[in-house]
Amino acid sequence: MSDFKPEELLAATICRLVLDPSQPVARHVAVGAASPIPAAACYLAQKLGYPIRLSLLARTQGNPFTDGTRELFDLTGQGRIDLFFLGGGQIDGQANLNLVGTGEWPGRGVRFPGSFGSAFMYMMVPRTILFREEHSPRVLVEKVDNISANGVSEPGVFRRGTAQALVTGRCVFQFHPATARFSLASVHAGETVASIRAATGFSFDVPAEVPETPAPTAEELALLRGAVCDEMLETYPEFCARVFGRKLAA
Amino acid sequence: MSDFKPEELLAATICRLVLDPSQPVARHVAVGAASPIPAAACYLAQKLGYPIRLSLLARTQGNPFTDGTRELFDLTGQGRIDLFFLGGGQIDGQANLNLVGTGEWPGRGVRFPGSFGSAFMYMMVPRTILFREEHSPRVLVEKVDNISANGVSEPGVFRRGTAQALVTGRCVFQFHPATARFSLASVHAGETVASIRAATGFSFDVPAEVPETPAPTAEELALLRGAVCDEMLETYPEFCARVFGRKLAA
Amino acid sequence: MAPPATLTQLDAMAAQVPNGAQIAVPPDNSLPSVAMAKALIRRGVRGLRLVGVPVSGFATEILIGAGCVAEVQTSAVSLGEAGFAPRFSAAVREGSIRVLDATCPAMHTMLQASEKGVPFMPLRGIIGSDILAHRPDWKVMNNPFADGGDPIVLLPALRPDFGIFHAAMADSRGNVWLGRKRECATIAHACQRSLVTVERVVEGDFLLDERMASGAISATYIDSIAIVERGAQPIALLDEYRTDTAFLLDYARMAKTAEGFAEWCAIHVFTPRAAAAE
Amino acid sequence: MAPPATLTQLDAMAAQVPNGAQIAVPPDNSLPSVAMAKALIRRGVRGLRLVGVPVSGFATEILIGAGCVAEVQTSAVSLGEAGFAPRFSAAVREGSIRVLDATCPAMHTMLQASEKGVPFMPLRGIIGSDILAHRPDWKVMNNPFADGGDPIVLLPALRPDFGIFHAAMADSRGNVWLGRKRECATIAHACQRSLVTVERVVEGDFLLDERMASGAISATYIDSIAIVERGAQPIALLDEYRTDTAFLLDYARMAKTAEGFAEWCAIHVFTPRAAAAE
Repeated sequence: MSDFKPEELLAATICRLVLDPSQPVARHVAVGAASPIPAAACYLAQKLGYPIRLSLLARTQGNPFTDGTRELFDLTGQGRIDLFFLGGGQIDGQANLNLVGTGEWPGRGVRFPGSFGSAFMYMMVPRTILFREEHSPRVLVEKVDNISANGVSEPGVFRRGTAQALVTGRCVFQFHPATARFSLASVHAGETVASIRAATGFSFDVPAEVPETPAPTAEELALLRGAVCDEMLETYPEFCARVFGRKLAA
Repeated sequence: MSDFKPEELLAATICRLVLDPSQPVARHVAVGAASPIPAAACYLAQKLGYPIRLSLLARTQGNPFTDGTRELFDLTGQGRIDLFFLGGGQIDGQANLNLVGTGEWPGRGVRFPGSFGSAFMYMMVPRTILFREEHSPRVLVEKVDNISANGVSEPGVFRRGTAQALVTGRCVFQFHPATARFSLASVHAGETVASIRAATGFSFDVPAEVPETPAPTAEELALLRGAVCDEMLETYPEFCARVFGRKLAA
Repeated sequence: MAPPATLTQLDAMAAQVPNGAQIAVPPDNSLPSVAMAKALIRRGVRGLRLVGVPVSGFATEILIGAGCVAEVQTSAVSLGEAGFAPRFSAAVREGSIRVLDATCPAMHTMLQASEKGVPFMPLRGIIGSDILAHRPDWKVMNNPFADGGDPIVLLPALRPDFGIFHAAMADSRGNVWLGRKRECATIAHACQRSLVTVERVVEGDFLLDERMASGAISATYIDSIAIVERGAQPIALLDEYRTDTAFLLDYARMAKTAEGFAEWCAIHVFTPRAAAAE
Repeated sequence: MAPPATLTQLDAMAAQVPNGAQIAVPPDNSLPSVAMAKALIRRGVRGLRLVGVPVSGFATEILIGAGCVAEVQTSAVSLGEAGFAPRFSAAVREGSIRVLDATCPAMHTMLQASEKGVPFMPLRGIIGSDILAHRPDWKVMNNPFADGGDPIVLLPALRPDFGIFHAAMADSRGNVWLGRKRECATIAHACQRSLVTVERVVEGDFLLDERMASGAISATYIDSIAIVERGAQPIALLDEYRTDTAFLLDYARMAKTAEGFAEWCAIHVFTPRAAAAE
């Protein structure tokens, strides 16, 4: 059970969410800069045989876009991106994201880098998987100080989708847009409903039965450490060295 | 006096209008497809030493645009094109242009190719020189059957400029946007006010004195036949053969 | 060499286009797929709604002549140096096609609105032109950023069913390359599906090459590719071959009458030789 | 070789930028001119209003650190793998700069509006974000093409005084080439003047070469060019050199304090060696 790294569990977990058969099919997935675990999850889905087109914004060589950085947003506007990943310095119980900063606008407490494309992407992709490794009351708050991108929209506002789930270092939450609330979907090994409650600043629903997040299978681990790592080595050298113990040939 | 072709007179005449010191300076001039005489006029201005940037839409090699065919219109929208040339199947006394066709919309009489960019360009460039070799009541009408591009706009409608002049095979008219009327500026050799009146379907103003359109100077003719023709040979081979008697080396 | 997964045959590509489809086509200075126009004529498609980006040329003209077209939305239809488009002119005179006249930047803008995923985009100019009076689908509103007044035209997003054009080449990944003819990229971005003929398929990935990437369109947008050598002919292809003006003048002469056009078609579209050459 | 008429020296180019100018700058994945940022610091310019297209990176960070900046309009300021931008964060904390937060496609859209010469453009999304609440210059209206309702954001055209970026090369005509980094083309189109540093000047005319034209920006838009080898460094230049992450990490460590930043500047901006290398 401890024969895998936390990052490998997270990648395998996100991969299953990407492939969730109850969701609209993800044919084209975009992964933002600085997101090696979601990238690994998507490569894993590809290596498992699912024909997913993957656009990695972090790739400098072979960046998929030829119309400048606006092409990702145009592509999304056209409805051609089915799934995207977002995180946040703060995430609240209604799935609002704060990438701007704490305290008074525009982040007079702790300033984060900024909202990037979140205020557009979150509303324009059919599915968003929220991902943040740190699971603490500091990050998962009852109400974000500032809303970069809102979890649900007023009726009548054009929106293609919402968060599907929130994956953290401790658990998986499912998001329910009708009630604008999270429910606990699974807890990673070693966590309990109580430990999640203690680490979470927002209230969430808990079903009668909360399963443990399934460990990566042997096949998934082999693919992650082999074919997936091969794909990621150039773009995420530090991640591959740390998690898979592999270094780019000089 | 007859040592030059009509096309050479027209090119020299248009060149003087381009360089007219009473007009805002033309730093960047665009010339549409199928306009060898305006192109010759602009090259002549360049060869006379005026630093005019010339964007020839007809050039396939070295087409100045790298953002597709929309770049000319974007460039014009930005205010970077100072002068453009337009013609029309019909041109009327208010400088309205009909490039669509005669009879009922969209040209159930004689259909012309269409309006191209005229409905935008005419309003978005500070200066337009109208040019049509055929000067007859069929072309120069009191009122066009259909308006592709209007000569003047209602107050409050964004417009950067209007026609500066209309050059034909018989004369030069100046346009007065305040009254939306043409006045006769000069007549080409062999024409009179009466002959112009007879050939023109619209009414226009006639000053007390109407000069003859000046003939091209020896310098202008030498440049047209030499350096200007050199520039145009590749793009307008038939025009250069017919007017300058020069052929592109095979 | 691994061929791109989207590689198919020309006739199979033409078979994907149903009657009544709306199709964006570049003009004669920007890589029309004349081969695909001929394949559509052979297939006998009917009721096409063609979109000129921003004007229309030879491909549109022969599709009209062959009776494949119900509607043309464009800023002009012209054969360039070969003059007016005779079958288009005849069809307008007879009222056998619907013409939605526009102006060049409006055609670009309507596609750019689809490219950005917005329902409309504004454009300057046009106010006072009869084009506007005949486009009830275009709106005028006062610029909300002005202090009042300042009417401006709003154009609806146009999202054709298909974009059809010719490119110099495709690579193993199904990316296509057409250099500076970037209106074809806008076509590919704006249309629901893109069908592309190419001169050849080359090994590699244009997106990995900084020199090639800027003139490439990602396979994301390209649904089918068919190899047709000289697939733009008689129209020029970049610096690879020139427009065959003599051919166009000959066409314009023959196509003055419906009978002459039918004869031209029999020779250049329907003979086994003409079809096999594609 | 004939040098382009617009060729000048870096310091002469920096001298063209007055205090208070609004300047569009690409981010660290798209050819910022770090050399020009350093030249502006040496020149002691003040009150700059920087525009991140669509986000801001190292060039913006050091200009803020050196006290050259009054306002940043951007979707984010980040040093990528080197983390938060320390002088930017400090300036926000101290309230010494005005931050106009946006979201990436909004930055692109505002420049595209200027590129097209329209006063505004619509954009989906954003409604419900606090970004909108803090942008009184952005408007919401109901989509006039819907049957009612359907609110949509309208963004005003943004036309900065200067676009400043680095390109791989310029040609004899003053065209510049930067491959797929086409947001720099939008910057050049949208800004009133463009000042560009390049690695080198090559003979010829990119616009005559189909392979080069699509990655080129016409000299029409380029007001000044200065040759600065490795002018994007420590940021990457296409396939020519990579981002120097160790350098950035070292910077981020030193720039945690104002004193550390001043020390970094003394070494990397103000020493004769650093200046001469440009």
